[in-house]
Amino acid sequence: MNERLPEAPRGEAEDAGPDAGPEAGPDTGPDLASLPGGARAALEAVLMVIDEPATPTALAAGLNLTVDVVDSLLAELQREYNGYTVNAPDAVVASQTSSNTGNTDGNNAAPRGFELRNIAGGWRIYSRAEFAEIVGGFVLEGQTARLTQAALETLAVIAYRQPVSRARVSAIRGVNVDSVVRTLTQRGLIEDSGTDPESGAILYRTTSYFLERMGIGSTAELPQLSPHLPGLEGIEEFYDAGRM
Amino acid sequence: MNERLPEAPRGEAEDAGPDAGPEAGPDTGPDLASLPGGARAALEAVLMVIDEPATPTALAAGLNLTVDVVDSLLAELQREYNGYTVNAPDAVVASQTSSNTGNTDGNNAAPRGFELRNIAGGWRIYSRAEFAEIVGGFVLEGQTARLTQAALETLAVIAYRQPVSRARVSAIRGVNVDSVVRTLTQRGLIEDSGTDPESGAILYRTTSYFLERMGIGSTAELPQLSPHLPGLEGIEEFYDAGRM
Amino acid sequence: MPVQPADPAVAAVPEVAEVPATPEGPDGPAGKKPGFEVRLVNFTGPFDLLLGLISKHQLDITEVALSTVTDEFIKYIRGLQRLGEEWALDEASEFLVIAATLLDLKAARLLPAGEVEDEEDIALLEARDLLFARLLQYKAFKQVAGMIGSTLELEARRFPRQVALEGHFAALLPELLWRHTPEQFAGLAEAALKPKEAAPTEVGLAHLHGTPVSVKEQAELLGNRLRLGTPLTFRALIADAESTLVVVARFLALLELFRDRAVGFDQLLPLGDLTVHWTADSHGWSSENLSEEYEDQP
Repeated sequence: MNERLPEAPRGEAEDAGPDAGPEAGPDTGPDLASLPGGARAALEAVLMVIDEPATPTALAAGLNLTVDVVDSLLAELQREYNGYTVNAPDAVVASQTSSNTGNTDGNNAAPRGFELRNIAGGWRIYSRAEFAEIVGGFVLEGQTARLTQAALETLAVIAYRQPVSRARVSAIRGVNVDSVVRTLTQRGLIEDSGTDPESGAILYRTTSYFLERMGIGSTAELPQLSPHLPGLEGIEEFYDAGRM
Repeated sequence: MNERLPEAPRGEAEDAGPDAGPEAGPDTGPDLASLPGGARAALEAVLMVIDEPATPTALAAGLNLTVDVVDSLLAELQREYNGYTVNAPDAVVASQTSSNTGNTDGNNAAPRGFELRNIAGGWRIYSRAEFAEIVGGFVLEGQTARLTQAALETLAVIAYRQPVSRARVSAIRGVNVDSVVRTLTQRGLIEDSGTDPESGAILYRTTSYFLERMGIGSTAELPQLSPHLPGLEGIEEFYDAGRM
Repeated sequence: MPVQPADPAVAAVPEVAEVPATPEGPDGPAGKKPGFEVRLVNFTGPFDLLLGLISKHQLDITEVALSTVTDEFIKYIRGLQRLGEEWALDEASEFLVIAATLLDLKAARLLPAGEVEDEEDIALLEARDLLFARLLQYKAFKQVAGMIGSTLELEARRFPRQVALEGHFAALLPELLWRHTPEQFAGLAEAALKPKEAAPTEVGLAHLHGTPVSVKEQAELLGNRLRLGTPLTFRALIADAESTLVVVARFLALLELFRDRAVGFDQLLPLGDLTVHWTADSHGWSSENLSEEYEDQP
């Protein structure tokens, strides 16, 4: 088993090179089996960073595996996170039915702090329900009931220029707004409204909760701004174009 | 290791914590030991919901543990995700030093698809670099354009000379850097850090987002400049004084 | 994880040699005009160009054979001039400063080698040392910029977990305090959308006291006086100046006018009186023509 490790992660990454991606062969994509941890780890890597639950079909397409293989890897991971050994004979079968209740035979490890859940046909990793209280306390720590000035200004720009990408809001405000946009989304004040057909960037718009808080019926009721303010036309979008 | 847990962590956490839970009841908190997976899993559960690097102090406060315990749990998880066994005798010691490079004994499992990294002063979970191509297909975020040579050079000067004015950066690069500085600010890599008391010029410094993107803990970890600068200490004051 | 300077792949920074260093490529297709022009813009500044030229000739920075490099540098600048409008003045000036220094140095080399005695020689030596010191410094930054670039790319291969808060946690967040009326909110938007003024680069003048004097205004005043046709001496033109600042402003204004070919100068004797006469037709010039550079300055 030791053979799988010697790959110093640094070196390997370099070999693959930053631009190995685009032209890395039309047909396949990376050979999963040659990567440390194989297909299972690749699937984990994806599950760990996706925000929206992903369907087995989408995962299979992205990983270049069959849906069947993905299904059984998902089941395997789910069991493993729940504290069952991977190689328990009944692994696959059991996981289909008793996902979370556990304590039948086959489990001999402590469960992880996260779990893999299948919600409405898609899979995503969540923090384990048992720790909800602790996690909730951590999340609340330092949270305020007030929006920061930066958040308010960002919200104002989005409200008046929606739908708009983060890059444009950044260009208007002159600072990076990624984390503020995340806060506003979390607060339910703005939401994803699809992607820009040209740049592929996510566009944001205000929500009905925002209207509620403002006490207005629609964004058309927002007070008019002075007509002299620049629109979005002149704003250079720095994510595209290699002009910097 | 578990023996370290029970000792009244509250007081300690409060000392250290940012503003450790004013509202977090007197000595309540769920009993970690009674939960499946214990403190280790609780820490994992918290790592699942953070959206920026979390410091051991903040984690300790949220989990009601001492910073020492959190530090060693983090090191343990890091090793484990990298494919070492948890119980290898040298687990804790080795992990302190050889975060990622390791290839000592004790490893007997495949690495996971994700890794736990200490960056910009905090800990956070990342997908493993080997799976970049696959994961990149699922994550739009972070697919930002590359920096141009001009932007990289400007960023380098600011990183090594911060806080620094645009005029000084211009002097070193020999060209006007205003628009490049604007772009770097919009991308969140540098920020305004006040004005020079003498000249009134705005000074710039790198952000913690820059550290995150570089995967380092602080600017002190940037490679030394001096090997590239043979015997030129003091030179920049010389010409700066002359030409600005 | 710290960047390892020793890492060979990281250390192998952008090869200067790779940078197309030939302004007029005798080598291959670069000889064609369009290719040539595209390649010109690959340098990010005069130092970059100079480094490119030096490494093209495989010279040590500290002992460069200046004449070859100088000639190519000048050629390059000519090429840039041909590029025309994209070539901004403040960029050009840095190139020109360096070209001038290089030319000086080349000229000094062409003279018979003598002892370094007079001040000019010493000044030249200093100029050379300074130029090379700056070049070395730039080279160092260019190298670490290469490292930063490759680290950023390497790091971009790792994606942080950064997921939206699960619904039941988001529900725990304290109810938002919202006290903004739609009007206040609109005010915020106005402020955020208003185009920002460029931040000052350098030199605050706030501590200097004195009434702001506008070069443009002074130019207009001078124009009105000279336009009548009678030549006036500089002395006469500044006779009513209430402060040195105004004198300076009028002098600058005259230079501007001269540049716009609105006035001409006569000076019969060295250090003698400077006579100014109007040369533009009387309606052909207005202070609006004045370049922007003085506009916002006090």
